[in-house]
Amino acid sequence: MRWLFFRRLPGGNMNVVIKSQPFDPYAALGRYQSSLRAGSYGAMVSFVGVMRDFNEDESVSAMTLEHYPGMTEKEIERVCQEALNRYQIDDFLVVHRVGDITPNEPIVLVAVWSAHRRAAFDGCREIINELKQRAPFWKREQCERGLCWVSDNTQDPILKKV
Amino acid sequence: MRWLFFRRLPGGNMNVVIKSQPFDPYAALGRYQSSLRAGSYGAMVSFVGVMRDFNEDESVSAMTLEHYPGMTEKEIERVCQEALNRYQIDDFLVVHRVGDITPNEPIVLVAVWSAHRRAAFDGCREIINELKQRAPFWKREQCERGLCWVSDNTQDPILKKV
Amino acid sequence: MQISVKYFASMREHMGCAEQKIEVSESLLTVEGLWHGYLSEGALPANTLVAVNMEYCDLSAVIKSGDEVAFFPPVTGG
Amino acid sequence: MQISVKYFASMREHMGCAEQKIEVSESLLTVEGLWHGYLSEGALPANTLVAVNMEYCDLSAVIKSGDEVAFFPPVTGG
Repeated sequence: MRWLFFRRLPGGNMNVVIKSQPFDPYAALGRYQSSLRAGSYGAMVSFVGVMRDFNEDESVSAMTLEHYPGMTEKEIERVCQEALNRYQIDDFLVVHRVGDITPNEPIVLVAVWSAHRRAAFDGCREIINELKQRAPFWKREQCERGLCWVSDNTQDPILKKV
Repeated sequence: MRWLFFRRLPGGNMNVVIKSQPFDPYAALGRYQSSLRAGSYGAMVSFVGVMRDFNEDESVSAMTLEHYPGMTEKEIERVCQEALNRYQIDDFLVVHRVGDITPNEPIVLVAVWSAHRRAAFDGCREIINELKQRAPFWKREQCERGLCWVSDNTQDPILKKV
Repeated sequence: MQISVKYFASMREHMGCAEQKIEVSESLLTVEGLWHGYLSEGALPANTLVAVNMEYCDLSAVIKSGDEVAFFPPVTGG
Repeated sequence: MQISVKYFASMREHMGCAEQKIEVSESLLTVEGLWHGYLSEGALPANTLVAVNMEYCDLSAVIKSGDEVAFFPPVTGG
């Protein structure tokens, strides 16, 4: 846990949350932001990933997200800590769904608060990119051929998937 | 209005809103998203600019935002239409405050919905960058020296301002 | 022809008014001609932006009857 | 020494179980040695990822008593 010596996570708040039930990302954003010190940040950038009803030209009706409890939280915290060390980020929030998900439900929320919008954009984008490459989640979709694991997204995650 | 022939603005919704009263950007995001067709988009990226209580090392206690009614909306719509023509954007929302603003109040919300997160990030960032360069708003701050117009931000908007 | 002229922010303070209606006799008047012929004896302040009918344009733009011409400093929104 | 082994997603289906406790006698055992010596007669499926105590590592990592070793396919979250 070497990163703890570099820069402390902002105190007191739950920055990384794994949810097995549907969540409202905008309500979560509002609640979390109201816990931050007023007037200290000037920019917030958020990303919300939502389950679509189409994927690779096949209609997808439902999805299950499996994860590795414990490592998921640790790896997302490592990802966020790396972004905190690289960019001028004041605070962040990551919420990720697991379990059965239906179309139009949010899968992930990543939000970054900063004094400057460049750091907020760069930090938010890096956290979601790294999370997709590293956090131990696996999607299994109910598609026309039956249940199938979503394959590797390391080649071009942005083109292949949300 | 040449741009109307390229790609229609998403139908029916008020995409560009100028507010003279404080607004809750997360409530606005939730309301607007509930009007979108479910399952069609996979990514949402939003930027919220908040009034800080510091600027250029001087304490700022209040601010007034003047604008050019009519042109403001038109110029923001042009900015958004250019982003729609350049990126694969499904929908967008821009809310901007005018009038008297106190620290910690939101000044601007830009949100972009897309099938893909790359387009959502690029589109949102371009809209806020262009809006800051082009939309006719002027900030006047109550600072220690008295009332002063915030100067030109064309040199390096990201470093100088939120 | 009649031209509506608007000033915003520090430009409004510089001119001492927010809006003017100007009666113009010339037919091929540019924004620059409007400024020097009808609005001010001084130079246009550095970095002033111009919009005609709510669209940015430069000083060589030609004005038609009924146009709304606006002068304002660099913008600082967002 | 005792090692806890976990399998996730398609790897769990490939192995037919989610978790195993393995009693190991060697003292300088790598992840690769664990796989071939105790877990499977087949090759490790291509692109399999490995974590020891919830941190990514490669097949040459040395395992200590009490470690949790996990095998899983490429991740697809977000």
